[in-house]
Amino acid sequence: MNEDIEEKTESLFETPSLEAQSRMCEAMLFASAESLTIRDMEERMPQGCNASKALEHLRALYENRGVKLVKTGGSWAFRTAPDLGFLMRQEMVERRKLSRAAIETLAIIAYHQPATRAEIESIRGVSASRGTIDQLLELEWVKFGRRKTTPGRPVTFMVTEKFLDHFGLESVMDLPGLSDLRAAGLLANQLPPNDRLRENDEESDSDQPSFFED
Amino acid sequence: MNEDIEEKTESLFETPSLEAQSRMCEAMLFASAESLTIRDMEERMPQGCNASKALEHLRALYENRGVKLVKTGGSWAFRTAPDLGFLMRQEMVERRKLSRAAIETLAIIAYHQPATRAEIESIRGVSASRGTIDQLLELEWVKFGRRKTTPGRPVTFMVTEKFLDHFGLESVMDLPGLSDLRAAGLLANQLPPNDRLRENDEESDSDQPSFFED
Amino acid sequence: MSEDEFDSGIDIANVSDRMSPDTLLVNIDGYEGPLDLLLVMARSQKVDLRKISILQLAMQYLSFIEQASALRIELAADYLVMAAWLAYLKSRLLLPPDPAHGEPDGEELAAHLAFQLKRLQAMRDAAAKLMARGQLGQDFFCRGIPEDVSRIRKVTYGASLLDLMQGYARIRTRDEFRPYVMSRDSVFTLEQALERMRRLIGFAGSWTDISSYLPDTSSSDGKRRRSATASTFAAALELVKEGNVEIRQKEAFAAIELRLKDQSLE
Repeated sequence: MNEDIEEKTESLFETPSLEAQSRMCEAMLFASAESLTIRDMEERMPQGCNASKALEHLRALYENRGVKLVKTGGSWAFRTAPDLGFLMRQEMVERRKLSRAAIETLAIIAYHQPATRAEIESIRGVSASRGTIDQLLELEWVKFGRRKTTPGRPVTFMVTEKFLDHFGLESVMDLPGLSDLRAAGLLANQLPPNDRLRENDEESDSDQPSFFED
Repeated sequence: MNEDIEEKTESLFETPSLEAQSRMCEAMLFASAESLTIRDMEERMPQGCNASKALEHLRALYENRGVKLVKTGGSWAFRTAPDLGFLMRQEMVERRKLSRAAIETLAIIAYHQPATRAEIESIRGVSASRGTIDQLLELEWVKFGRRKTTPGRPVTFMVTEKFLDHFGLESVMDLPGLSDLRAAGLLANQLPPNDRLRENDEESDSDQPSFFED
Repeated sequence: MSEDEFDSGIDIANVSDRMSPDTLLVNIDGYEGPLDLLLVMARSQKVDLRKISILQLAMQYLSFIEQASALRIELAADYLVMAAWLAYLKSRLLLPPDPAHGEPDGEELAAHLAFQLKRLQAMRDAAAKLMARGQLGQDFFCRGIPEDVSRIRKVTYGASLLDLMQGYARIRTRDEFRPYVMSRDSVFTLEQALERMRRLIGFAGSWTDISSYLPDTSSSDGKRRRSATASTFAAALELVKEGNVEIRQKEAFAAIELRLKDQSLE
């Protein structure tokens, strides 16, 4: 039985060309609203196909088209070109409005991930209401990460591929302003070393340490 | 993002190029939940656009791609290329072992064919469930043989070519004998030293001249 | 998510409204905790945010708390905790540091608060930037007519020749135990032999070959004959033991003979 199936598969598709493979990826991605992983695609393609190569080929083909091949996290999808959003008013999805708390929490998780509830609370200076993180989990923008190895082994939160897909990010590294925030020491959980603050003091020629540089 | 939109807004005043128009059609057709008419598209496009021309351009672009631009009735839509339909079906082949009852029944039919249900039951010492033989018939590993001439004219079962194929046998005569099984360690040690089973087989076969009729 | 909606909480234009004591007190629920309140106050302090003084901020916060308590407005515990901490911070900042006490330097505490405020502001800015990005379903779109992948579950049954042979061997091995039960037919038991001999021995006045006591059928069936011979011999020994019969054999492999014991000799 086993042999039968393999035989059949082989005889139907004799090592498809890169062109043929990229057609297959194109068809699968076009047909799906969700993004697909390399594995998703290769499982459906004939044996011996290399979806990664086919996708690179395809990505070049869709450069400057009305539809773009985008990569988010480990998966791929076609999305309409961002400059053509104005044509799609009818397709716009009514979004549930997120509370300010939820948006801030989301940003904190994205920029600090993996982040514990305690870290989120310490940054926001307020205890997180139960509903805030739940709402983000429900949207599937946030998921549980690994537990911290610190005492109490608290759970952590991370953003999901769906989050990246939603905001058109290839990875969390592409979060706006990430490197500036990191350079400014604002993604650390600890107060940056004193000397940095002293420098700020000098600049602000005041007795008190300054903040809000901009 | 902002810049993109501004650029777009500016270009609204002059008719976009054919290239730009076909990008628009491409994006709309991709994102729309329904197929779109020329009119639907032109209503959403900047003034002076000619969707028909843009679509012809687009259709050529998608010639031989994994996705086809098709016109049905008066409206347009993208469809998976017909030859790639197989990608939209994911066959999940689940391999299961035959049940013990089915294997035993199959073995009895193979070694004793043509075998009646009563014979199978007497050898297994258990009454055969309807499903067991049905399953073997469905797998096309077993077929009906001729009826016995004994009272009641019971139907007999025989193995098929497909059975031989599956097990890599040229004929049932190639089935290993009991002494082979013992030599291979497949028979329990407590068997008597002489091949009594063989004797028994021959005895019981004596009234069935057409054993291994093929 | 519109930018307006997000910004409403920290819109500077709003701050003066929110800072008027009445609004502030009425809208206390509108603040996301003491840090948020401090941030709003900090932003209202000066146009040039660099000139913000933590000391001034602490005093401003404390006077707000005082006003609130004068109006008998119940404040959440964390606002009061912050007030207590800021009062402490204020004293640390106003009094010269006491090196004898191992207490933290007021400036360090202030720096930490400044860092917290700065970090919160940074996260708010980042959140605003994130929300200002193009979003799926708003600015770019996924496929409108997705085709479902139909999953076809196909079950194939498999068995190897080994399975088949093991199956057959299993049945035949099981069979092997049956003949022991069935072969009882060809067994002539000791009891049967005894009963037969007791009936026949009365006629044996002189020495008689033991084989003459075997049942008639035994000649046709080898197995039964063997069984009968053994049982008859054992039965004979039993009768000898009982003292009714004598047994003899002239030499090895010679005929075994029996005769009724002469009772008169005893």
